[in-house]
Amino acid sequence: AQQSGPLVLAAASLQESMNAAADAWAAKGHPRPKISFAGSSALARQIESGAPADVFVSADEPWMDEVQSKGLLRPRTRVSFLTNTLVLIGPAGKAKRLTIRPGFPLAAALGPNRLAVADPNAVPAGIYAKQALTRLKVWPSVQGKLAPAENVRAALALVSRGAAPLGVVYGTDARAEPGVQVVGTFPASSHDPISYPVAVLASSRHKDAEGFRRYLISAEGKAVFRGFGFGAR
Amino acid sequence: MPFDLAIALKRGKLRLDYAFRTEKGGLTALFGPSGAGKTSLLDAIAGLARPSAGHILVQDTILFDKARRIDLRPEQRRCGYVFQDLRLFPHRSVRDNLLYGWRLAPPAQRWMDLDTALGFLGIGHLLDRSPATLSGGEAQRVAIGRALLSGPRFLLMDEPLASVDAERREEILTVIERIRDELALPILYVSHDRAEVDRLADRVIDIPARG
Amino acid sequence: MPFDLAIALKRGKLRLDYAFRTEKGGLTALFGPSGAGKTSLLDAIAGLARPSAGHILVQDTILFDKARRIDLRPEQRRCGYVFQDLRLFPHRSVRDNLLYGWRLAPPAQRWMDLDTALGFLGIGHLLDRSPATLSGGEAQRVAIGRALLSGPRFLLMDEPLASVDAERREEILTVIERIRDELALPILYVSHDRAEVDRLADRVIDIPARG
Amino acid sequence: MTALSPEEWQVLLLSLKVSGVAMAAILPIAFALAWVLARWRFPGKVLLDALVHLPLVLPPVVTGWLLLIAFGPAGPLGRFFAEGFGLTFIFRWTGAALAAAVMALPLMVRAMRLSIEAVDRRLESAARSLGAGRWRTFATITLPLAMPGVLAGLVLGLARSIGEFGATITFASNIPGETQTLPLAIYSALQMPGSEWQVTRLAVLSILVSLAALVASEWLARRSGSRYGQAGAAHHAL
Amino acid sequence: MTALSPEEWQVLLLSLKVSGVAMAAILPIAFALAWVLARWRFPGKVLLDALVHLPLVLPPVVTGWLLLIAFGPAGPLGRFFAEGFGLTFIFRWTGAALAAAVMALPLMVRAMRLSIEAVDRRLESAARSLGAGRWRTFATITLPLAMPGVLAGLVLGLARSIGEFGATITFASNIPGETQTLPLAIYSALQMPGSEWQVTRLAVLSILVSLAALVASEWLARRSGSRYGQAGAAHHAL
Ligand SMILES: Nc1ncnc2c1ncn2[C@@H]1O[C@H](COP(=O)(O)OP(=O)(O)OP(=O)(O)O)[C@@H](O)[C@H]1O
Ligand SMILES: Nc1ncnc2c1ncn2[C@@H]1O[C@H](COP(=O)(O)OP(=O)(O)OP(=O)(O)O)[C@@H](O)[C@H]1O
Ligand SMILES: [Mg+2]
Ligand SMILES: [Mg+2]
Repeated sequence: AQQSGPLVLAAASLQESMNAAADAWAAKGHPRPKISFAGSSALARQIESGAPADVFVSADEPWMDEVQSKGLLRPRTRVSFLTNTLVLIGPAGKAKRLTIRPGFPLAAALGPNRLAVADPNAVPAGIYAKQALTRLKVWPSVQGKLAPAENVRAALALVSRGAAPLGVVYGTDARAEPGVQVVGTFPASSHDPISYPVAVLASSRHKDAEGFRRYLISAEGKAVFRGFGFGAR
Repeated sequence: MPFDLAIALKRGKLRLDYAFRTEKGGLTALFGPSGAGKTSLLDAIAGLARPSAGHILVQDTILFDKARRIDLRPEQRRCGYVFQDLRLFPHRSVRDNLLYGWRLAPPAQRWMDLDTALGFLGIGHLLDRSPATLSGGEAQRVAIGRALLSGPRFLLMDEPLASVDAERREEILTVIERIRDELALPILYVSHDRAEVDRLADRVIDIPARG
Repeated sequence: MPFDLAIALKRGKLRLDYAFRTEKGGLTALFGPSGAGKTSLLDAIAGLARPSAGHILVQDTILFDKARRIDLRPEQRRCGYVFQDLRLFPHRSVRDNLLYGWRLAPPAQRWMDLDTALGFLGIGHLLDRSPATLSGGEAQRVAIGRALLSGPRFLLMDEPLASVDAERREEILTVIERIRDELALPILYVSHDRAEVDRLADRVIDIPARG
Repeated sequence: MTALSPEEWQVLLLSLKVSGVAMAAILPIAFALAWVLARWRFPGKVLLDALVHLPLVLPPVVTGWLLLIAFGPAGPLGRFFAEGFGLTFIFRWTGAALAAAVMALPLMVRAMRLSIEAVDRRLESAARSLGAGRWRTFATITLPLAMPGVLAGLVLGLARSIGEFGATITFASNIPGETQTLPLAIYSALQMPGSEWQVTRLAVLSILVSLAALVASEWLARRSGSRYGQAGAAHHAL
Repeated sequence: MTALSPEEWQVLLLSLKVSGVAMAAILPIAFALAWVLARWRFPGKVLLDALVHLPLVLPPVVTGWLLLIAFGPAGPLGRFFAEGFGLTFIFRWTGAALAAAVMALPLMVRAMRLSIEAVDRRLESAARSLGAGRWRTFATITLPLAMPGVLAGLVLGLARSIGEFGATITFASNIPGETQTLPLAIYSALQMPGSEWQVTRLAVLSILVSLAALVASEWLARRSGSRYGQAGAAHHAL
């Protein structure tokens, strides 16, 4: 079994970048990790149920906290190694730039339409969006004009398909989708830091688990993610 | 002419031909061995099987004429068909079975009422029962009643008394004779019982065995 | 004793009682008006309806005895039942219908083979057909053949000739007589045809009307 | 279990509205499709059959995505309904109903088709010869005889529509009070750590709704006597 | 459409394996449940019925979560199967098959129940009196007569299992080569912007698989002559 790589449970929004990192790691002569991409909540519940995995990469801190509080992480392996930005997007070629500052006229820009976001009560990207809009004092005016989507990629699709004229997504998503363009970037001070923690699981017996984690948080690993628009800590 | 027909009919690989006329009203018996095509003929007259050629006239009304492209729908033919396999509606009570055609017929066309039918058929006590609980003879009498109550212009009866006991049979035969004589309704009657046929029939058509 | 029974049976709200013995072999006719309970009795003997009390013996074998808690399953009773409603298996060919019981019976119990049955029933040309395409009389003859071929110890025949034509009826009656005499199989036979009953029956049991 | 919160009431009532409207709208379409598949013979029948099964085969998210393309503001059907009937779907409860209806369709069609195919057509011809036209024959004979399948289809469809998630959230979004049905509320709750109690309450609500539907359908089945065939056979019990 | 890539082959074959095993394992269970619901009368029957419908009513994610609790390494059933049969489900293709089977169950039970209820029990008693025991009667009469429902149940179940996503990703996760079936591969592709072509290819694959299942079932239905009832009625066509 040690011939195959460690099993990595990774947030779905890391799909491309994590695959690229795994490829790069494999190119160095290691067995390629097997990666399961799903929502952080589903992955965390699988870990809690005792599923035999090696590394967990979450899209937000609370689910990593949850897993850690149950004693399921190998001590001192948790590191928040990536950051992201929050941006306002519109359909490519059609959107006008908006300067994002306190009280900016978001509701007016939406008109009768809705603002695509990830679920602001549940999904990390939505929670950040709600924080930012609240701090910028535009939340009350757009609260009733939201189109909460299953996840941030679905919010992206709503904008690129023309179902919503504007949306709030991560910078990495906006950059990867040619159908949308960035209208404005939310100041980092308007929301909690967007960070992606990684940790090795307490139950992991795979010899490469720690090695892969170290690779991810190494300068070389972070460079791969930077190539996809992530920030690195 | 009560019946005037000449048709060809396909049944599986079989081709059945029929041609006869009956000169005046009354009851015409169809007599012939099992499998000769008696039921098939009644189906064709009722509009439930489509002949490949020919014509069917009943009392000078054209029900079917291949050449003239006439093919009345079954519900327009107004036949009272007592099916060999009865075909009671299993989801309806005996009462609703009996009144199914009666309710659909314009009042002027009805010539029998429910009480009369219940009387000579002896099924008054079965009205609220489901057909699935009837005995063989009971079901058969309900099927006869249903056909008569629909106010038909002519009757097609396919062994209507097959499992009816002798006493009841007598009563029903009497009523059929009255229908034949008083209402002058043309009747096509299939039976294997020579005595029955001799008693009722003004004319006997022989349907020969095939194949 | 061929038949020795005394039972009570519930049918809906009706309670039916039967009690008779037949002294020696041969054919016993059940005679009675429609709805009297002839089919119900055959069902009880076949094990398809459970009496609320009493006993059923056929040729000194106990098929049912309430007091002694004996209730043979239908498949253990070895009756050849020609159902009033035929009950041919619609998903099987005529051949498979005929051979259904034949194949299940141990060879020693079979007393008729397919060719013999096809001969006197006149259904050899129907073997590959589906029951749904048979005429009324054809289906009835298949039902008779299926019951005889299953190698039964006794026969229950519920109006087996109801829609069979006169000529064929004669042939089948001759065979039934032979079965009665040569094989000495007890037969319970329901018919509304007095002539048939007079010719065949060693004894007639009257089932009176009820309700 | 304590009383429902106002939010839970809102979710429950919306779910009932969405499922109810979806069933009412799709029932005749499902029956017509079942009829065509059961009774007609035509080239390409297997394709129609496959098309009906599509929402079952594709992941719900893809179905939602296809709905977005077809019924979105820019989609051909979206435009047709908006211009013709002033009816828009996206981000509205009508969209949630549309998604629920489409997802329930294959289940309903199959059950109904099964029952229509089982109807003895000789009974229909008996009705015809007694003077009933095609439509009356349909209404008085075929439909009642096919009722077990219609009821089974309704129960399956309703259960499916109560549980519909993927296509709804993709197409109609997860807007509280507008498109947030029970499964969407459950999903939102599931995304947050420590929400098990809330999830359980909502799941129990879903179960109760469909239990009610089941009981109602059994009652209807008994009342419409749709098991008449067994009534007579009951005394043949072995 | 160009030839399939090795990854697509892997996903396709895995999907076929998962669905095939799921159907084989659940078919007898579904039939037994359909039988009990159609033929038996007992207190709490509605509850059993409701239980069978559960995977339809609950959002798939919740079903997946319940499977995780029951069949996970710490769950009671998970332990039972691990200790008794050396069978584990989580993160394994067997788990994907389990999820697919559970999600398909309600559809299969309903279709089969409908057909079992439609079987004329008088034919069963005819078989009994011809010497067939209960089992032989079942195998030669009841089962063939209920075949349309069995086939419909299989088609519905197979289609549902081919399309199963939510419960699978929640319970068995999304591991390429182990639990990444077609819908999960579609999900993964949807996570990457600009992947429409890839999504389309995978969706078309799903559709082709179930189209093949449909055609096979129609062929089986015709071969098993399960529409015998209509054969005789064909000449009554109006
Ligand atoms: N679908 C079919 N395929 C092949 N043959 C058929 C089909 N339908 C009917 N037949 C045959 O057509 C012939 C005529 O059948 P029909 O029912 O008209 O006979 P019948 O004269 O009414 O006989 P019976 O007195 O036994 O009722 C029969 O030999 C029957 O087997
Ligand atoms: N489930 C039921 N509910 C009520 N009554 C029933 C039920 N089943 C049968 N019966 C009645 O029981 C009586 C006996 O029926 P059975 O079929 O034994 O009559 P039969 O003597 O065979 O009559 P036939 O000569 O007409 O076939 C009939 O009056 C019938 O209506
Ligand atoms: Mg006939
Ligand atoms: Mg009887």
